[in-house]
Amino acid sequence: MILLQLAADGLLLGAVYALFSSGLTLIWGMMNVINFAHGDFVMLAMYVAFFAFTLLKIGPIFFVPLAAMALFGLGVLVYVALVRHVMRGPMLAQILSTFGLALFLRYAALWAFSANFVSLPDNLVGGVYQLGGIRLSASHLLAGGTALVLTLGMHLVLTRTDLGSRMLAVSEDRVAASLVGIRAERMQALAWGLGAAATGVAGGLIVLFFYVSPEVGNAFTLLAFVTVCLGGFGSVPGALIAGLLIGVIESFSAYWLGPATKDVVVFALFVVLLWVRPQGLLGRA
Amino acid sequence: MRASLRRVLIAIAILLAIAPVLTQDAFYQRIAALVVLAAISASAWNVIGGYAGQVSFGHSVYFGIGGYAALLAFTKLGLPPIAGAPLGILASFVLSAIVGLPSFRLRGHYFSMATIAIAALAGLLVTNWGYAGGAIGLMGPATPRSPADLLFRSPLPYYAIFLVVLAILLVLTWWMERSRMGFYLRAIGSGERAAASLGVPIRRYKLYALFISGAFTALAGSLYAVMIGFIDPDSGFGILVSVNMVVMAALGGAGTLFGPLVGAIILVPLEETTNALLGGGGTGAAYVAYGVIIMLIARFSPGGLAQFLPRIAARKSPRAA
Amino acid sequence: MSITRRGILAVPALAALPAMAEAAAPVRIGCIEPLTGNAGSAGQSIKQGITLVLDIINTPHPDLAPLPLAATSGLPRLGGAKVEVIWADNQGSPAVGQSDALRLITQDHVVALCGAYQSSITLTASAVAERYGIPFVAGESVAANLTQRGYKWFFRTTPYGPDFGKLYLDFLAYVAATGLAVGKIAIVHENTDYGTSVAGSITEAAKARGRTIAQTISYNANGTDVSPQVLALKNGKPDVVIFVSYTSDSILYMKTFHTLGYRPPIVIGDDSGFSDPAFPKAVGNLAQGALNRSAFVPGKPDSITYKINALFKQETGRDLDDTTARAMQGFFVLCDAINRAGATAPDAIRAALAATDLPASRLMTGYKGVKFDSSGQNTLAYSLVIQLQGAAYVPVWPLAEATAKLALPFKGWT
Amino acid sequence: MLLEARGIVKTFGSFHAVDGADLTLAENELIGLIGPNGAGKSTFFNCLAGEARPTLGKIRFRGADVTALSSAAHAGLGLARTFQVPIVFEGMSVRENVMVGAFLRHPARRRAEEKADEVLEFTGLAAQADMLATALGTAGRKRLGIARALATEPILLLLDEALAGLTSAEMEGAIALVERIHARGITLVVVEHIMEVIHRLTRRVLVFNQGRVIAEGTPAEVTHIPAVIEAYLGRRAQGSPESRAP
Amino acid sequence: MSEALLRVSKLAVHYGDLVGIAEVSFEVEEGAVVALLGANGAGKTTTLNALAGLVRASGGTILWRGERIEERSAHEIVARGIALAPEGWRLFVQQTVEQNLRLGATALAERARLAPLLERVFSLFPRLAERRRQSAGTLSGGERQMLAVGRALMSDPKLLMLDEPSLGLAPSVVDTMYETLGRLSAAGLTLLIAEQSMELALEIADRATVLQTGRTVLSGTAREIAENPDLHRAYLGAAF
Repeated sequence: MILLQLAADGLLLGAVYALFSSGLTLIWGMMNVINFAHGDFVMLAMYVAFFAFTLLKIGPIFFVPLAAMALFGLGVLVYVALVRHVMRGPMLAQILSTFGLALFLRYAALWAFSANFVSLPDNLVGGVYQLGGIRLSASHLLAGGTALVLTLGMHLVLTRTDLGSRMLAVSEDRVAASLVGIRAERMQALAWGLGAAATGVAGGLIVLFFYVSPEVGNAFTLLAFVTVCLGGFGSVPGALIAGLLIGVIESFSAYWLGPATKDVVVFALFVVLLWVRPQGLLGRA
Repeated sequence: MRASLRRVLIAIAILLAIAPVLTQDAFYQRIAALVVLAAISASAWNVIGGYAGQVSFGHSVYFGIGGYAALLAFTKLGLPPIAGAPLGILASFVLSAIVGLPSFRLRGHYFSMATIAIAALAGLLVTNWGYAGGAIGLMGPATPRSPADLLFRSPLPYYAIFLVVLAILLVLTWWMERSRMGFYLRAIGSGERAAASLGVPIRRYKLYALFISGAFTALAGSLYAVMIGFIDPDSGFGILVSVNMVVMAALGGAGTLFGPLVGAIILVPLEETTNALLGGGGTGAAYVAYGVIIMLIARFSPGGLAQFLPRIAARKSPRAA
Repeated sequence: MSITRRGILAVPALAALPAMAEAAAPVRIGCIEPLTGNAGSAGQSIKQGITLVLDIINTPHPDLAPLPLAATSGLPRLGGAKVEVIWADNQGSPAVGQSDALRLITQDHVVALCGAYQSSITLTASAVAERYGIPFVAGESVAANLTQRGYKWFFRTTPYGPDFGKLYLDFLAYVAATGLAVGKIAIVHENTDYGTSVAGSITEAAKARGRTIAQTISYNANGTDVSPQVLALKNGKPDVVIFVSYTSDSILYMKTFHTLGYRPPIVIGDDSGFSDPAFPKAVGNLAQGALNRSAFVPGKPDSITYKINALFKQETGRDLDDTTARAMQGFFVLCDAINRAGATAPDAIRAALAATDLPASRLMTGYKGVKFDSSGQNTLAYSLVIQLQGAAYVPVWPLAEATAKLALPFKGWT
Repeated sequence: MLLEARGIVKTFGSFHAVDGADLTLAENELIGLIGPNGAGKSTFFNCLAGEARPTLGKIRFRGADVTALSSAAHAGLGLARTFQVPIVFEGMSVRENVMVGAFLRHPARRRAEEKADEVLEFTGLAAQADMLATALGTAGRKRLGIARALATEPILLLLDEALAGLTSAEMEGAIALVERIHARGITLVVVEHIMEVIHRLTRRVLVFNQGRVIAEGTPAEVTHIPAVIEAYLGRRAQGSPESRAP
Repeated sequence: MSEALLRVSKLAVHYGDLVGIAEVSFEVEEGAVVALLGANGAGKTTTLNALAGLVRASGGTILWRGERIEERSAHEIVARGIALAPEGWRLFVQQTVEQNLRLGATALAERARLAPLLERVFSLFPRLAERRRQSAGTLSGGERQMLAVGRALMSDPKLLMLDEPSLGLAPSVVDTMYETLGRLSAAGLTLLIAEQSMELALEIADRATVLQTGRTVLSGTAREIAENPDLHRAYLGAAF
């Protein structure tokens, strides 16, 4: 029973990892640009959701989409103002630019919102559900479930709609894409927007059960990198599988080996996988 | 053109050497010492990250190893901390061989990711390693037992020691830059395929570069631990430790002899003074400015500040037919 | 431990400080706190607290009369000189903390230092103070090694690790006497220096009494899920769970207890996260009966502590937490010593600090007094056991200080 | 025999880029490798240079099996190459670029520099020696590619479209350079699109089509072989064109 | 004669300082089939890429139905009715056949016409209809060529440009492809075909232009070109 409980917890959390990582993988896969500010995008989304609740008194049904929209705007802005100019430059410049962005966002948030930890009231999405012997909190269920649905949704949008097909076309072959009339720049801006929006949703969901502070993004950036590498750059289903896998691995290794070592297990697996199969689980060679 | 450029930079270096002596102010002397310390690790990073073009984000591993070696030598063996430095360097060689070889097969972002992950892993392992103080870290000698403990009230002796190490590293780099090794590394960084076609044994030279780079980074870590008197997983293995090396080198110009030093000369005082002026307000304004500056550099001068110099040189040269 | 020789680097204290030139020139004290970074929240709160203390010292507050320097304006024995604080952000880095200390001493010519929240930074910053012969008062750092260095210029007012271990074991002995089982103790601690060192101190205190800790769980505080830890506890069935946790993780534990339907009989939180005002606000309804240690409780409406808390709340909208209160207490002690020294020469201040003997009645925290041993540790530092009952914590032990009755076992939620 | 490649096959997935090609080279030969786009010339060339490992087949250089050796090892044995799109080492001067090659035989800087200067003189780049290599034009870059390869003191030099994209004046200079290299006793394999160049430079050409050598002979001979004309001009090329009436 | 649909005058393209084409001039009249001939590296692909807006012309003009388009970008040109089936096909191999075709219709203003256009492609190339759900990466060479042409047709172009449609294909596949091109031409579509395989191109073409090292060296009707003795020189060099 404990094993089932561990698996269930791991999967729910893993779904959230998958959602914010799929935002990163979209950007990364399409443009080969690493976004070091990704965790800080999550942080901003959490603040948007938090203030939407405290100032506008709106619940998750409204603040999650609001966070998504806000982050969509941010993503497009970052692309247009910064990334567009550095993406063809040396790799070091790309790294510097998003690293500078991360610092800027984190400390602008500190300036604006102070260093205090804030959180939404616990009873916002309250209650505990019992399935067989497994007990799951409503907020985790909502977050995990929504994340799962949205990650799958994103995969469907990419593979089943004209828009998604155009975005994939740009990432596959920019020249051929422009030949059939696709505006590559727009698609890339859109990819940043959508990637950031997915992150926005993830932030809006995480805030249901986790604290917000300007530093909170730190933990997410590295996790998203691992998830994306593991899943294969640019692969949304890869990010989903990797996210769930990491959630479950963390859950079990925390139980068996001690919670302090769960990250050791994740990183060690990651390094070895990178050495052995750099293209990730579902990536192409 | 380039020779006169070098002369100017050497003049700057000499100025740097005597600058702290000109001020009686210990705080400015300390900033000078920190500049040189940062320049050591950034210049060390530059050997593999700049010249050979392998953007490592995991050099904190070497820094941490050096720092821990120094303070383990003190806490476990009762030696002066600096006596641990050779052990740190030795450990850095072993690590380079174990970690470098498999990682060198990876290109571009994949290599960077692998180095980040390895550094994160090392940090976690040390955090959980009770013998080395775990999360609490290790403390240096509280009061000097002998001059060998290198505990000074004035920052000047540290400055002098760091400057000697930096000078050794820069002379080594300068010599390397002019020797076969330097040519090979730059060729590798510029295009591995073309380099291989000219008979450059790529992995071997990457490994040599990592040996030098790692050893000096470890030495910088030891010196840091000696001066600060404390090391913990975060100050030794934290990702910011790596990032600082990269940012300084990139700012001044990665793959140039004095680029990392220039980066350190700009960034360390910038950090220290913004913290002195704005830090007390606690608004994070210093970092906001820092972030904006980095973004601007990346956007408008992707090759670092040194980029401007050869640009001018190139513009003045006649074009070949 | 005796005051050691200061060795080859000892220098005469800086003689002529500007503060001496004019009688009423302000007295400058340097405060190094984490104003940004991971611990920014705590550092900012301490800054607000000490700013309040400054106001109490610099302007007359007759209603707070028992507190040193409250009734008067400024430092009477220095001609009513005002106290001024130069703030420095340690950014969570030991190296930055050291730069801060040096800058405050050599540039700002402060007469004393206080801070620096994180024990690691207190360690490196106080080393600079030691080399320069400037007094350093730590009001909030609890790592045991700070006062084991043989430093001459370092003083600590707060109780530290071993004190906590002793407190918990004394308390558990009392609980055992009431008939509840306390045989199996589990410690759950976050794995940075705070959690590791406090957990170590508790384990050692237990060992000193011939007891063992049944289960120790170390975890990373910035994880988003703690269910594996809770499941491991559920499996281990301890009688007592002691948490050494930060805010977000403390809240997660209480939520996860609820989710997984687990109620250990006795839950003790070691200050930090459990003391954050956000904790009762977020999970007060899930953590009923949780115990905590604190050196500060607002107390009855006309008490000094109550009034100070009211002033703090007026400024910040929050109740005063234990960490901030301990930092404020340290600052009070430092200012009192400077006043008693009647001079700002470091030697004089050091001598006054060493001679400090404040009774409990003149403190804003629940210490039994302030009196330093030769290592600089306050031998009278003390904490209370408090319990979350309803919306707030109330002192429940030792019985002499209790305002409410201890209610066990841990109820959690209804 | 200097170089002998037997039954070289290189597949990418199910695609046979090279499908059983043979080549033998005698000392101091200068041969051309021609064929339409996608004929497999480049892949075959990469196999010879050690950059791609053949799926099947064997390559012997001066009697030693070099099939599985790296491209760096090929260079060490005296088998150098140039690239169709020249890769110059950024941030280095023209001389420094050439020195990278020269260091292979001359580890000491001074000797490498002398060697580089000699090669620069030989290739007509001496005047640009101190320029940043990135400032060179296309012709200069191609010439630099040749100079760098020459600095490794090769026995056999593989030139990959060293003349494509040059103006006619530049081309004359390049042809003269190739002839001078040959005159030094270096064996050359030249991949080239421009038939005029092939006609002028080579005595023997191999014609590639669909991964195989379909013809071999003097340039004049092969251009009369129907299979070659077909490969180049299309099927039934010698038949009467039946264009649609306008 | 009416005004030409497309008029290319003195077109030049440079890649950095590498000469792509130096001076290319020709005309394409409405409904005609024009062959662009020349050896490897003569500049055929560069010419087509410049017409499609993939590379920027560094000199000369391109007049399309009286409008200068040499400054236009690719998506604007395809919207004006010029489509290119590029060299090497450049399919989106990770997507299905149908997705590739739908992508071809990106520039189509009236989405309602997508379905009939798709039907037209499927009736021209029944093989594609059979494999519409298959990923383009699994197609054979001939099928890829069909898909490349089909994708270009999905934008409902006035002018279809093909870059080496016979390259690397089996003879029977080439025959089918050219048959289909003939049908498209008969239906009124204007075609510009770059071919190395002169014979094939001249079979279908009305007019032809021969390029050599980036310049137009011959222009005329297909018959004139086929019978011109200079043609072999352009391909196989001076020895003839």
